[in-house]
Amino acid sequence: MHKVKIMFFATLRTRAERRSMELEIENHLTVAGLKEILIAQIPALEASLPSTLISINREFAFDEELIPEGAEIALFPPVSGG
Amino acid sequence: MHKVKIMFFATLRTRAERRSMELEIENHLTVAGLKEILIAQIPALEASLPSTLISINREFAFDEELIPEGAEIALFPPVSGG
Amino acid sequence: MKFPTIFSISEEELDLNKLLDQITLTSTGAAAIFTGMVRGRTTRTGKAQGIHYKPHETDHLEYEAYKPMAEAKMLQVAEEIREKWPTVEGIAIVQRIGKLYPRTPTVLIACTASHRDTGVFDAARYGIDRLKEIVPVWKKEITPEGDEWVEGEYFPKPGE
Amino acid sequence: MKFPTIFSISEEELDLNKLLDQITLTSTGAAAIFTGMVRGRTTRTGKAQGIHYKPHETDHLEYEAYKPMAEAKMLQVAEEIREKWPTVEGIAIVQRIGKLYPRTPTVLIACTASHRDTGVFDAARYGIDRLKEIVPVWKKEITPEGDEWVEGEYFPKPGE
Repeated sequence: MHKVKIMFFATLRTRAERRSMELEIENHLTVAGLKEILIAQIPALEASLPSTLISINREFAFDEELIPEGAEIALFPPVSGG
Repeated sequence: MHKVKIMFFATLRTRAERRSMELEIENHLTVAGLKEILIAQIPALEASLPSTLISINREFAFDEELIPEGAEIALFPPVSGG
Repeated sequence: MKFPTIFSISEEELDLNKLLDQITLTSTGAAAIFTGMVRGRTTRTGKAQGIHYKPHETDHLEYEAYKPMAEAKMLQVAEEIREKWPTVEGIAIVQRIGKLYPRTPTVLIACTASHRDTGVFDAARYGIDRLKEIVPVWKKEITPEGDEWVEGEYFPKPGE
Repeated sequence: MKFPTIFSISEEELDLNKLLDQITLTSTGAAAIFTGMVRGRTTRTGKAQGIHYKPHETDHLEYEAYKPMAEAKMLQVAEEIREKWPTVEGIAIVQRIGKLYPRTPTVLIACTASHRDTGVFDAARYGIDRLKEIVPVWKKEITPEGDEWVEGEYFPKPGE
């Protein structure tokens, strides 16, 4: 088990009703696995999950990827800056 | 006969050794005719005449055009601003 | 030679004169600069570049960023520009965040080069297009009818 | 609606912030700005856009203009832009003249529009290209080897 930090931005922050959280996860957890855990803890996230982007250590991350120890994770919608 | 003002810019000013002059010209003189008169008065202009632009009343002018009364005329090389 | 690259998420007013000066070298002869501003009135209808438009008024926008990742992605955009247009000399990419009102510049992408026929216009255009794809910044639109987060529609691929 | 058009030959420093503000409307969301600067060091060889280049150093440039005609031709360039890109909102065309040293912005062309996919980049590019064809401004280059007038090679046709 190891601890990761998860941040939420824009609509995801609104849905999660928090800016960030810490989570104890098992080793060798994938991004897809993390999503399942998050939905179990925060059901409101499920509806927007198909259009949610996830980053690990400030790089875009994808379902099969393993989450490294102490990862900085963020969930957010497609970007709309400019 | 009527009087026109002729201005010289950039290399043409250098060649003509003046910024401007007044000239008494006959009615119905064309731009081509004006060039002949100018070369007669200022022979140094001849060498650069093939690459000289002429404007009448702040519009580009061409050989066959007639010079209107009281015209503001300018001679200059192809532009190089920017 | 080391060419200047400026990239930042900022709460300060954008100063075009200063930013241009910072990416101007002795060999520089041309700069293409893009800026985006808050529109107070949008008349376009339909969809363009992932945004659905209907005519509406905007009171202001509230921008937020995932700052460290946003700055890292701005640097990546600059590196992509340098790879595609090796003649580009200086690059500035700045996104302003916070509460921003109509007519206010919100974002700037500027590219300099020795001459204007070297791709600087295309490079600046590419820069703003990419920023709107991969730089994690979002805006909430505050209108007379209420607040709404604007969402893009670009999904980055692995390696982006 | 009346869209702003700014055109001038000026001896003052170019203020990009101010010029951009002057062509930004409530409906404006995008601006493409081109600026040219004095190059202190030119490394290009050969010929491009009518100018013969060989590597050289420039101490400074001295610009002169046939001011009333230059401003009239700038307005014409702006009108040509509006005809080709009717979505363009504000246009600024400013040429600085006088004695100008390396790294100094000498010319600015800026076009604004509601959105960036409306041709603003092309419009600004067209603007600087046309300025270098028909706006009567000339520069003398002062180098360690001596002074030389720079001459373009564009010959306007009747009606231009």
